Amino acid sequence: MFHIYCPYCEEHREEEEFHPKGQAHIARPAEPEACSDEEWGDYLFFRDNPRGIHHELWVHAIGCRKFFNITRHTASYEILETYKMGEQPTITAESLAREEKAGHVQVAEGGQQTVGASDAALASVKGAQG
Amino acid sequence: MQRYSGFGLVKHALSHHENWQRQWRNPTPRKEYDVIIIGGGGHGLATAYYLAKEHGITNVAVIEKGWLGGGNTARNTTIVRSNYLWDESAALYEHSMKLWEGLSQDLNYNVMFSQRGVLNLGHTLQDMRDIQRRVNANRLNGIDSEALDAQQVQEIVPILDCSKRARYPVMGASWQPRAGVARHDAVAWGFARGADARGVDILQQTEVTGFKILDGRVVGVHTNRGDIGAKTVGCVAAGNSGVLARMAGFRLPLESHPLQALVSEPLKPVLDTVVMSNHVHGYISQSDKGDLVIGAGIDGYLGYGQRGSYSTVEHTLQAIVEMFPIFSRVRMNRQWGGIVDTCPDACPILSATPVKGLFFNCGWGTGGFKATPGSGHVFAATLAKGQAHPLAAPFSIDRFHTGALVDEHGAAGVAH
Amino acid sequence: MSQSPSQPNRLAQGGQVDRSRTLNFTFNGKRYSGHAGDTLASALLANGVDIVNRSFKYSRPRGIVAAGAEEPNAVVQLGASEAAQVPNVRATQQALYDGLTARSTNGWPNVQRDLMGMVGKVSGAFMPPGFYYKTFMAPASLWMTYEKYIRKGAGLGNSPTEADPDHYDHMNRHCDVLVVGAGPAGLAAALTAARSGSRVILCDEQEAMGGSLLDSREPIDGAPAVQWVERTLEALGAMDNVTLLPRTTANGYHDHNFVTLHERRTEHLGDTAPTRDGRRQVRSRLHRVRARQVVLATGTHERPLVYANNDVPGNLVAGAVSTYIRRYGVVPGNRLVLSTSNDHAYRAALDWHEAGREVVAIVDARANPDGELVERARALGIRVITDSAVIEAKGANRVSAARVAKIDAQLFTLAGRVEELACDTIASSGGYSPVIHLSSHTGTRPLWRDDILGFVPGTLKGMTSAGGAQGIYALPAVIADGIDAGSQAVQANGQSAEPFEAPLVAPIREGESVALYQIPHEKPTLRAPKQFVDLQNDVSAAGIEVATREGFESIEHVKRYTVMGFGTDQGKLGNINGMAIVARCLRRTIPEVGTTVFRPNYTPVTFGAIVGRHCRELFDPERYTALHQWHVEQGAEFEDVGQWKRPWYFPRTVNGKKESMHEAVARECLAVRERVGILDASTLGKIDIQGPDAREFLGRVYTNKWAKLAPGRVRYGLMCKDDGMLMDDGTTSCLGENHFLMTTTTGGAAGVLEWLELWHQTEWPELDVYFNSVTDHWATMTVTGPDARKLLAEITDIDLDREAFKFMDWREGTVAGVPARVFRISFTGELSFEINVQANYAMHVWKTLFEHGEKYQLTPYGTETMHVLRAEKGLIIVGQDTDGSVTPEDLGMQWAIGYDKPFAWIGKRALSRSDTRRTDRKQFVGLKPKDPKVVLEEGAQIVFDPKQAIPMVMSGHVTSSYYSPSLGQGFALAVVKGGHERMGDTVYLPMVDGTVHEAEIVSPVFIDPKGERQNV
Amino acid sequence: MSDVREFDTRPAGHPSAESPLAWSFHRQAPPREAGAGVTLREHAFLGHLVLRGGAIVLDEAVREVLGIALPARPNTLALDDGGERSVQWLAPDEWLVIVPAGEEFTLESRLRQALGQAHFSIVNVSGGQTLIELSGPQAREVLMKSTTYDVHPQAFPVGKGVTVVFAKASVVLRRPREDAWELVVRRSFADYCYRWLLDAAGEYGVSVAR
Repeated sequence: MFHIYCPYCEEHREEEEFHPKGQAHIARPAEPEACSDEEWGDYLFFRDNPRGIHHELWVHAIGCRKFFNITRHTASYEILETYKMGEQPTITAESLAREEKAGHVQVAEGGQQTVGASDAALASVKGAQG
Repeated sequence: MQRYSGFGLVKHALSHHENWQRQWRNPTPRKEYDVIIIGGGGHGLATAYYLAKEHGITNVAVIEKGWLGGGNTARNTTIVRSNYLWDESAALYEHSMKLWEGLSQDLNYNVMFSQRGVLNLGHTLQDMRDIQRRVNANRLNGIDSEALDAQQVQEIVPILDCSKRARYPVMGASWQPRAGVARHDAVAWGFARGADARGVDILQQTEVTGFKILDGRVVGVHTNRGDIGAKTVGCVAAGNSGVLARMAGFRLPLESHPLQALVSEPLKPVLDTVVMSNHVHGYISQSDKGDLVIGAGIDGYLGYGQRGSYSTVEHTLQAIVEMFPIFSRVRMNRQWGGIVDTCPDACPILSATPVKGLFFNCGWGTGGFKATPGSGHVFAATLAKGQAHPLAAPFSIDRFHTGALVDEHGAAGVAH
Repeated sequence: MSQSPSQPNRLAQGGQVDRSRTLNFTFNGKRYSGHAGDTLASALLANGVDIVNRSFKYSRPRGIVAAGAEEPNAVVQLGASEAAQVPNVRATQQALYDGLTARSTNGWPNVQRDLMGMVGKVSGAFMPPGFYYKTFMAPASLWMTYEKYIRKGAGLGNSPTEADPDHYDHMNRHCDVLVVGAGPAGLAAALTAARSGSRVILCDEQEAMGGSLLDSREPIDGAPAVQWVERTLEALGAMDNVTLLPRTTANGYHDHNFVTLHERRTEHLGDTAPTRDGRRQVRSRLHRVRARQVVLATGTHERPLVYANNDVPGNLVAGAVSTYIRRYGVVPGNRLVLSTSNDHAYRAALDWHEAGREVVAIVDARANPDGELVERARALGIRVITDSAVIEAKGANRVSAARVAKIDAQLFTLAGRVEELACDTIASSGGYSPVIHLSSHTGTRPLWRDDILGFVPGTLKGMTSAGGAQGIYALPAVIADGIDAGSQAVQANGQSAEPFEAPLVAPIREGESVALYQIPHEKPTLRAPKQFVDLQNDVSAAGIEVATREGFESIEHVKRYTVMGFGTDQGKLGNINGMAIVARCLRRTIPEVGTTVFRPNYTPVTFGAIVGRHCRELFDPERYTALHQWHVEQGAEFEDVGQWKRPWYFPRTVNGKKESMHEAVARECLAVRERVGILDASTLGKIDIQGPDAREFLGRVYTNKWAKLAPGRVRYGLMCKDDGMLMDDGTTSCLGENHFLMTTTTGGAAGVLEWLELWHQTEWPELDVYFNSVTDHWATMTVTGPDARKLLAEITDIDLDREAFKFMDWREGTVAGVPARVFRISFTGELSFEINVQANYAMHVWKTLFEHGEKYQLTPYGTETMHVLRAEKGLIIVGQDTDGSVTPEDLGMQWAIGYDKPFAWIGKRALSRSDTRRTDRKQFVGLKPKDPKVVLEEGAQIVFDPKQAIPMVMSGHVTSSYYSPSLGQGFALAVVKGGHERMGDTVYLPMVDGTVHEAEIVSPVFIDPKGERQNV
Repeated sequence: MSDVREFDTRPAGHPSAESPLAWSFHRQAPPREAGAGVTLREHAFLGHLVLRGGAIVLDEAVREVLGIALPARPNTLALDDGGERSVQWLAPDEWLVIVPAGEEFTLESRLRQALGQAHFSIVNVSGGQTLIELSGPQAREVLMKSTTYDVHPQAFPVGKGVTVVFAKASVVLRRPREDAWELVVRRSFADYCYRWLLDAAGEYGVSVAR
């Protein structure tokens, strides 16, 4: 049960008030007609689906009705940040990898990163079996 | 392979069970195999079994990063049915159903396939239209399927509340008598034992860390136990398919979501069939051990944590108590989650990929368990021939570019 | 000490039961008495009841072994009446109340003389783990019969067969610090956090708070520990930032510190909730807690030793013996043998001795036990046998002797001859396992610690564990750790902690424990009498050994193959022992074998409590329109559409006979076609759209054109997803140049609003436009039929003239004196006016229409008639005639597609994909049955060749089908492959009963194809 | 915004009006218990307007027309001195204005005038929602049973207003003064919320004031 900080309401709210809406930052092609069937299919259906850091779109459905973005670890379920539409994340898999190189965070096997994560996160990144 | 029988059991009892053989070996990986299957769950083991049995290909490795049958095979609610709406999926699931019907004998391993029937309830006029449509399609596809009215439903499940009191009264149901449940772990173990006996190497605790790809063609895999070569690789890794596809350099139209389930404490027999409801949103059966096995909905976010949100469990139990008010005092023992790979059209992917020799069998969403033997059978043929089996052909990745989706959301609406 | 005559094992004094209050209860039909403060288990033991159950697989007699949540055997069926039945209640956790009625869950004809037990004795040998998988395969046809008998033998209690009379609810709570467990560590943590000003919740699963202090021998501040418990609880209770929840079990620990607590509010009072002040009480309550910090002070579970016949009644864990004596004043036997690996368990022998009964011997696995408790036992003259363990219990229905021998735990052999000690009770202790269940719910992997021979919780943000849960057992250290955990939690919240001064507790010197799990026997494990690991599931050491021999090496495999830990106790007593046996068999260490994963719930919770109030009438909201009362009073039948209750049809009673739906609908249809009818259309979604870019926005989300729609005009629009499939439809009216009113389908209202917001907020934030739902603000009444104008004219000031107020116009004025917007749109094909008024005045307008409508025989109609009328006009219903795989082109609605609009509207690109360009797509058509009496079945499949064999090639299906009173025949709408090019073709519909209907493909517009009737 | 059609939906005469709870009260006589722990009261037929637009633009107009500063902080509620008129933050670009019955149309017109050509919207939703007041010693307990939002006085002081989950509906929950809570409930969900409240308050005793 997530406890989600709504960047518009400026407070943590219960998961029941929110709906997940899939991967964030999926831009609709500017000129759909210029897309090949493959490009259009990619836009419609193909998503990153990482085990690790993921940027997702959520809506504060029972609340301010605003869409916003969450950076979340899909194995530990830790929310690393939330940010408004139109903004870019300050934490990404890449930024964490850089920090890891500098010795600030741990990196789990398989190239997925997690910051401040619990054993649980690391365990499930390493060992969990679908 | 040591054959199992009632007589054998007596013999073993007399020798204090000291002579049972291993059900599968713990082999050391060879350098090269004809076929590598990534994923030692039910589907992967079934693929290996049928490769050996039907196609004589026994130089096969099943690579499993944990313990065999430890993924969704161990975490599902064991429902087996084939009453799907569209021709393509109905054919695939019915193929599977036919294999289920002789599976215990074929494997010499009792998978406890119990054909106790599955009811899909209808609570609205549109539910009933959808049921009629699916039942009619099933029958013309040669699948046993009936549309029942509320009274007929009540006769099959006397403890179901079919009264008008209900918020969404039961109006009727579709009924597949041949459908039922099976003992999930036994399916994986039975296929593992059968495959092992035919020479397949099951490599547990072996994790694929990358693919060896030469000129667009797969030639093997990297693992934590060294490199293993093979010109044909089949990925059957359920909740990890997306991660594997990334390793091979492409994306799949999949999202991995938590799917939760729960069981009650064991009870004396009280429910003799499987009851599912899309509208009220829950499904339930009683295991042979006596637990009520209950399915919860899918959680809407990506999740590899094998757990989901508590509110999903609450909604599911609300649905169960709405349908079965007598269960209000029954107690929930355990809940857990699996990871399901869902496709945009709620149908699987059985397909070649941009990498030659590399095939994927994934995206079964919430419906994978029931397909286990059929999926393995069809995928084995696909790997053996290097091209899609006719039943697999409609489920290629291409459909997401052409738009030829097989939209089964109606039939798969409640996660099961 | 003497004993009470009616309760042979009850001490005359001691414990915390109230001997002045006698409570009567019935177990297995026999009447007994106990006292207030008893659990059912302590009362049964007080009465000398040995056998409480029969085991599930071998039907062996079983007694009580523990005193709390870890009890595997004493699982009973509770309840005096059918509706009040509760299956699978743990007697050790059920407070005794007067009139309690319970029975064993297994045993036939009864637990004392169980016939199945005979079968179990014989057939037990044939039931190795996994035996189901190895037999019952031949003949295949008999499996379902075998299964019936297997099912009969399984299961514990019975489900009630009547609906639950009780009520349950939820309470959402938020706190700074949640402390789970009110033993010494938990009390200390809670007091520290509370004194620091934090909002604190302290919960404890037992009837009374205090945990291990309730049966402690150790004084605190020089007085019995319970006094300190009372003082501390009093202090906590006096603070308004503290919530104390006794009888409340933390059952599930979920992400981001969300914890569910199950409070049993009345279960200690009766099998149904009593009333208070005439008001119904809640039987149990689930607290949904969001805690900033969680302190787990959950203590430990003692591990029993695994020796032969360790399941015979009279075998208990050592700590339970102390609990029964010290807390309940019950000595569960006369002659005790204690088998232990540690000092702490000596308490059981000391308590037994002090209760005036005989301690035959303490059998200690260690060579030189020398702790304070050991010395005290020796000083009392109790025989201590070292280097030894109980290897086997003798006795059938009750322990009669203990077989004791020197053992070599490392080599797993006996190291000396066997001595048989006559006794009736064997207590055992193999050490203590921290209760780590909750932390592992979150996915946190537990850590093995060799120094304490147990797993402790891993680390998790926002969680600390304290005391026994953290492997700290000495009381002074436990209290200090609790204070520390409380301080840490407060500080983690960014506040300063105010720890209190720890009370004085004299430390007890304890010697080192040894690792001890399964005890060796003279015979190898597979040949020795059964040594049980999981009592509830009849899993023995031999079973585990067989499993490992068969290749089940991972602990998860072993658990699943043997079903160890799958009981209602989730293996609280047995799991570590089981892992130790696997480790022994595979020559690995316990941490190498793996960790065990616990899942919610910690202890089982009734469905009712999880459901709370979301049941019966409150299962799901019923949404009503402003006219609902009128519909009810007119005897309408209702249809569920989403959460709305919509009138389905209005049956009349003619000559004392209520119309059937068919009759009512025929009458309603004709009334609309011939006179005038009225529909409550208030449930349609309505969205107010304002802003200079409103028009542009509409053009992007609808398939058709909106650039030129003038104020005062209305247009029908189709909304697709970007995959080209239709998702919703409705009319949108231009209210002002920058102001529109969109309508959606009833079911699609919320989704469409969110859809608009999604595109606005994520893709096109530069467009200046706002969307607001006005669905509930407006009530909508559709007046339709040839007399609609005449009727409406009587009560409106709007000019209804055909030219002044054209089809697809809207006008504003008053209706029945109420300001109204009237829309001239038609979903029936007849002259129609949709009247929108503020919902508070809807009933007035509706009733006024009926006052004036009487002379026109104004007829209310429901959704069924609406469906027939629109179908006669070939108008679709999204979700009925479409299913998410239908494009506007499939529907033949090219007229509503703006192919040349400048912006690539949502769904446009998808229409040119190869699959959407196919000419044999299923296309929307009408079907005219060859036999006019036939009404095709909705959902019937269509084939072109009826003679083909099954499986048939299906080419479409019927989406809507009705009898048309206007046409005097059945008609249908359908989707058919390539249907638009097949007009006039005959298709076939093979039915379940073998009949094959024939129908002709026709235009979907069956009535008034030119649209003249709505245009009059 | 010009080019928007203003429309006074309140009749000039006095045709009978029915509040969203009319059916609930009709179906079953509202309970009146002595010593009730919770009291409910419907404040029907008030004027409800939803304001959308930028805070700075709207603030000026609202101050000018209503004499109340637009609450700029999330989830806050501002009332006039008499407590009869209120403005509540719903979202960064959305506010709920509640005024005595009959004032809403004039208010809307005056706001529109004050706002001129700015981009904004005003929507009259007076028929679509009602206001239920909850008071009594156990009112907070009943709310804890109904909403996941923290209603502890520390987290929910007077002057706060939040859109929250309420059982299986959503409501706007506000705390205009120390001794009362207000629920702004959608018309079609009003009966459900009302029945939920009666059920949840049952153990404390409940009265409906009319």
